Amino acid sequence: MADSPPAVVTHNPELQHHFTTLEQQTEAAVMGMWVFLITEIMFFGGMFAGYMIYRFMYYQAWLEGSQHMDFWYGSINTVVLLCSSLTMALAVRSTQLGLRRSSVVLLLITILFGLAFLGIKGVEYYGHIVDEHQFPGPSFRFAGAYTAQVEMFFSFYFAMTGFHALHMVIGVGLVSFVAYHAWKGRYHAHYYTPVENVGLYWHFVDIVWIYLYPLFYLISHIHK
Amino acid sequence: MFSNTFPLWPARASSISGPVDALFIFLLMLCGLMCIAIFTAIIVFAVRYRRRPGHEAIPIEGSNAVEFTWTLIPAGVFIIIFVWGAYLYFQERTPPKDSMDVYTVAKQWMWKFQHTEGQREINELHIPIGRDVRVIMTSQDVIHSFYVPAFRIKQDVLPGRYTIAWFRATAAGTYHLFCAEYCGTNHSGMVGDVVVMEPAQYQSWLSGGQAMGSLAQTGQGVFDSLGCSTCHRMDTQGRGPNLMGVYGKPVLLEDGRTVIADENYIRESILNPAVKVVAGFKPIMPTFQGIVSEDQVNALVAYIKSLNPQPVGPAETPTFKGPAASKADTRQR
Amino acid sequence: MATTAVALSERENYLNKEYGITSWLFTTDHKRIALLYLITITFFFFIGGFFALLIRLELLTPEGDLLLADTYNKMFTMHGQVMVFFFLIPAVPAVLGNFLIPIMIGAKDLAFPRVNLLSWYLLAIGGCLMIYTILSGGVDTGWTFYTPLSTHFLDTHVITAALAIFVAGFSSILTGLNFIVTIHRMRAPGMTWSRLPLFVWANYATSIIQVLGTPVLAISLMLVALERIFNLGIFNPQLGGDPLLFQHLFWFYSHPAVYIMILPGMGVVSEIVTCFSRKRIFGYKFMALAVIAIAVLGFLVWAHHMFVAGISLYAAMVFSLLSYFVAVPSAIKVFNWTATMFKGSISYSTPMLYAFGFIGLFTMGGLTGLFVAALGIDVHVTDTYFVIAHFHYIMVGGMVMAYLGGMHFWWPKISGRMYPEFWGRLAAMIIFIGFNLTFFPQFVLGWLGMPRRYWQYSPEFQVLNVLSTAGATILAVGYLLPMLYFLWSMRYGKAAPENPWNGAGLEWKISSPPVTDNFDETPLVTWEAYNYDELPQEVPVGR
Amino acid sequence: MSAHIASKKLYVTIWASLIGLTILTAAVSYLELGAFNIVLALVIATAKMLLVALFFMGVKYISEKMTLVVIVAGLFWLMILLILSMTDYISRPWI
Repeated sequence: MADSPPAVVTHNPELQHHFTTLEQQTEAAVMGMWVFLITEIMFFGGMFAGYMIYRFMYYQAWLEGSQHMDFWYGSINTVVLLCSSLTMALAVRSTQLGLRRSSVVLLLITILFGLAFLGIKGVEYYGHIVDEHQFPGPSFRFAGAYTAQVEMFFSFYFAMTGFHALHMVIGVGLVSFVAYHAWKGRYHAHYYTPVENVGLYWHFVDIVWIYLYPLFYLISHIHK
Repeated sequence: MFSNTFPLWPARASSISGPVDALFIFLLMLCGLMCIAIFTAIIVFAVRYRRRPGHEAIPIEGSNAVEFTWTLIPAGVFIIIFVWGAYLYFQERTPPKDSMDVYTVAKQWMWKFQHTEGQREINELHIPIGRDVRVIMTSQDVIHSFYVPAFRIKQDVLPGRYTIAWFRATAAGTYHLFCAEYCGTNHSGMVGDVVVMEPAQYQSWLSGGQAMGSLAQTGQGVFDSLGCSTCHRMDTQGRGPNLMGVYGKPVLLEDGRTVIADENYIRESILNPAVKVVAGFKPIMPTFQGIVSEDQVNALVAYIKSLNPQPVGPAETPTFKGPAASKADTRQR
Repeated sequence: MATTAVALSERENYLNKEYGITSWLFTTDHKRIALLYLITITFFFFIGGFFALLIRLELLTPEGDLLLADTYNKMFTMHGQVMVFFFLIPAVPAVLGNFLIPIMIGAKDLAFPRVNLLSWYLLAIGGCLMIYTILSGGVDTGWTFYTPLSTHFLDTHVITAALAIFVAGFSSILTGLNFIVTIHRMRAPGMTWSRLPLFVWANYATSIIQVLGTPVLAISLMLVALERIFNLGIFNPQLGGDPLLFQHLFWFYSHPAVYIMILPGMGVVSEIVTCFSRKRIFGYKFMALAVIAIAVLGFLVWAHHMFVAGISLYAAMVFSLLSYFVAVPSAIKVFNWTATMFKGSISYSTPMLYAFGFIGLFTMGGLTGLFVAALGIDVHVTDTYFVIAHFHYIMVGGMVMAYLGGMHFWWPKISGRMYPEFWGRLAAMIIFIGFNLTFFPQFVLGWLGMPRRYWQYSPEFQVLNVLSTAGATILAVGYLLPMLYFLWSMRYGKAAPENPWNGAGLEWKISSPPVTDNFDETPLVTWEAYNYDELPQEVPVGR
Repeated sequence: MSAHIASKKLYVTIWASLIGLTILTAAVSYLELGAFNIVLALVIATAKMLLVALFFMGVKYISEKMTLVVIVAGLFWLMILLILSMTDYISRPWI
């Protein structure tokens, strides 16, 4: 902070030399994470803008495409992600309280949920690509009135859920990283910023899915 | 000023070029004055207050009154420029009703024009003085841009839809036609000429061409050969809507929206028929994307437009505004 | 001066603390990273400049005779990409900003030193990809990557070029993130927001744009790459895709990017003008507000690049009106710089000459912006050389002038050596003359209707093109000079004192070159910015 | 470190509400409401987003105003992108 006196020095091994206090360091790190998350908002925002514009232009085709989404895979995945968010939040809480064992266990459960999500997503992709030939490009097959526009719908589906899945993969990696360090006992009640920041990232990826779910799976009232 | 080797002002050959030049000259004077004022101030300050023995800077913090003055006055001037520019743009973007249509297909790297009378041209466009001309354009591949500097008009040509540029030529002559949007290797070779002719000469040019039918007749041929008429019956309602007189009219769609049946709508209904289905019909029409060429689409559009009881295109009503109108326009210069 | 020269050799500083290549490649010192950036962007500046020279030489004659059409197209494409993404965007923020922001706010380093190093590596990786693109045959999409040309009609290295810019974009994002957090969290006691130098304000505003805009560019380029690799159909007109969607996304970033390129330059000029006028800045609050206003309003105007592209008539009007709003704060800045000189004590040192040049050229660039924002006129001049001239007046006349001015102003601090004043002034004059000769004729060319990106052109445009090419060669000489004498001064230059200009900022209160931690002890700021009325009137060096 | 530590019970309650809202949004998607389907779905999604952001991400407990400004700025800029680009598409058929 600009106006805080520079004198307070807690000799903490985690305090980097260019910060005056650990509090300043923590606040900087958390703020940095939030700034990073708004760049992520804009990153997905570009695709949401495209989605919105084409949905406006080709409303019927979007309904048609949505009927070929698998409602149950999408819904189950939503629940899986929400559960993972809960365990992530609890893991951060345990770290804050200095409960090493429970924080490691909760982080591991979060990883499992994340992998479950990716697994289900993989099965769903397999169905779309191999069984139904719905991947855009020369192999795209679709019987219906809006072939071209439905191909666009699937382009958005694969681009948006694909980037989301990529973020999930990165998220699983990050959670594994902090889980390892939590197991090593690096975090305690006075230093848990990495866990907190990874948690923020994880919740953000969850929020993206919270929007993707209705936009792809629920826009038509006829569900498969 | 207009020398051929070192021109400083582009030729003025359309009804809009005078008004555009007026705003340009206004801006030139305004910005020229601003430049002179600021440069003079800088030079005067730099000399007058140069560092020298015995001269000291006088501290000044700033002044809110001054700041607000030079915030609000420019803002006001900017609004005036905006309104003036927007007024011109509105004219450039809204073609008059009774215009002569030229269908244009741009492709890498060539301009193909077709008059409603049937004449085809490549990289050359003949038009008469004093007529409002609408250039209805689409691209076969990438984005191009139809640019005639002497007319002060430019309009990008997009794949997948029509864009329209319009102008009324006021001076006979041959003018540059440029592609102004980068379109690949031979972008700078995608140039041509716009030949503006006196109405009488234009008439003789028209009749001198090949003796093929009008664009609408070509369209009718395509219409019949593709079997469109089995569903789109002209006498009674078939499985598809009756196209008699549909052009320019509002159409109620299946999803409740209403659209105007303009060139773009007709075009989309041929290539992507399911996107905007007319109320009361089923999306059973197959797409003709990849089956008809851009030229054929143009012909079909011209044909459907010719089905209007009140003629719209010049093919039906060759009424020229005559030399009187063109003189009035030239006076604007 | 003699005493400081001794001090230079005795005192340990950031340059002589460690030696060896690894001490540079693994450094987390913001000052060393700034120098890494300096080397990188100078390299790319000369590559981009080389392309520019080839373009100008080709345009010497109306016929396409020096290069093949495809080669020419690659030249202007890569000139744009290299100059925009690998020189202009990192120029002032990543070199001068990196070096100065922590010092100016009284911090030991940026908030995230390792992220800062990562940013440089990302730029370097992006740069390597760009070099690979160039060497393996280049790319000819135009720097704008317009679809469907870039997605379906070209056979060149579009994907690696897009990837290069994608990676460099993340470098830019991380730099912006680092600056925002640093300026919020690392200010020294007493360094309140109203005491921040305007250079810091300008970089703060720039960082906002970098952080909020760049991701949209990243995703649009990524979608172009995916469309090429996996046949995704997001921009494909065959499927009903709208070719304008890409343009919307692209300009959502790339218009604000223009402000990424000019705002830091404005910050530099504020520092120089005050110092060499020995005056406080006229209207500090308005200057600070203006940069923030530009950063915010800059996001609302992007579609003015698309007035003839087929967007809706009414949307065009909205965007035109908003474009005029963003011109207001730019005008305020010009007026305030001019007013700052009023009743000052002005010396004509090299940095001040560049600042004069900046104000003049930026004024012309800004005023021609009024032309292109006027809808009726834009229809005629957009996609012609008028637009080329307009944005080169802003980016080269504005930003490069400011960058060079800043390099001269802070070179004593960065290197601990003085540059030769005579050569400095000479180079500034040559650049000013060369620049105007290069780009002023292009305004006329554009108004006459010569479209941009033309490999061959109509013969009546030749005289003006020859003038422009002549100017470009002068400009090239002007740009080579500073590089030569900066290099010369590193060995032979006079040792720089702590405060050669009697400057007011915190950076002038520490040794030249600074020690690794910048300050021996955290400074306590008790004065307002630009308190030149409390400093000596003399500018000791560079008279 | 004076960070706020929420209770386990609160987290579980929030999670339960999120699951509830998911079931709700899935259920109402079976109704045929025309244009309101998407509106309702987005309203519910936004409610879920707020729950996650405010409690799981702890936005409710952020004491630092600047971080809040950062978050609001992010959403504001997203709206700029969405709304301003939409103005073009909505108004194209006018004239």
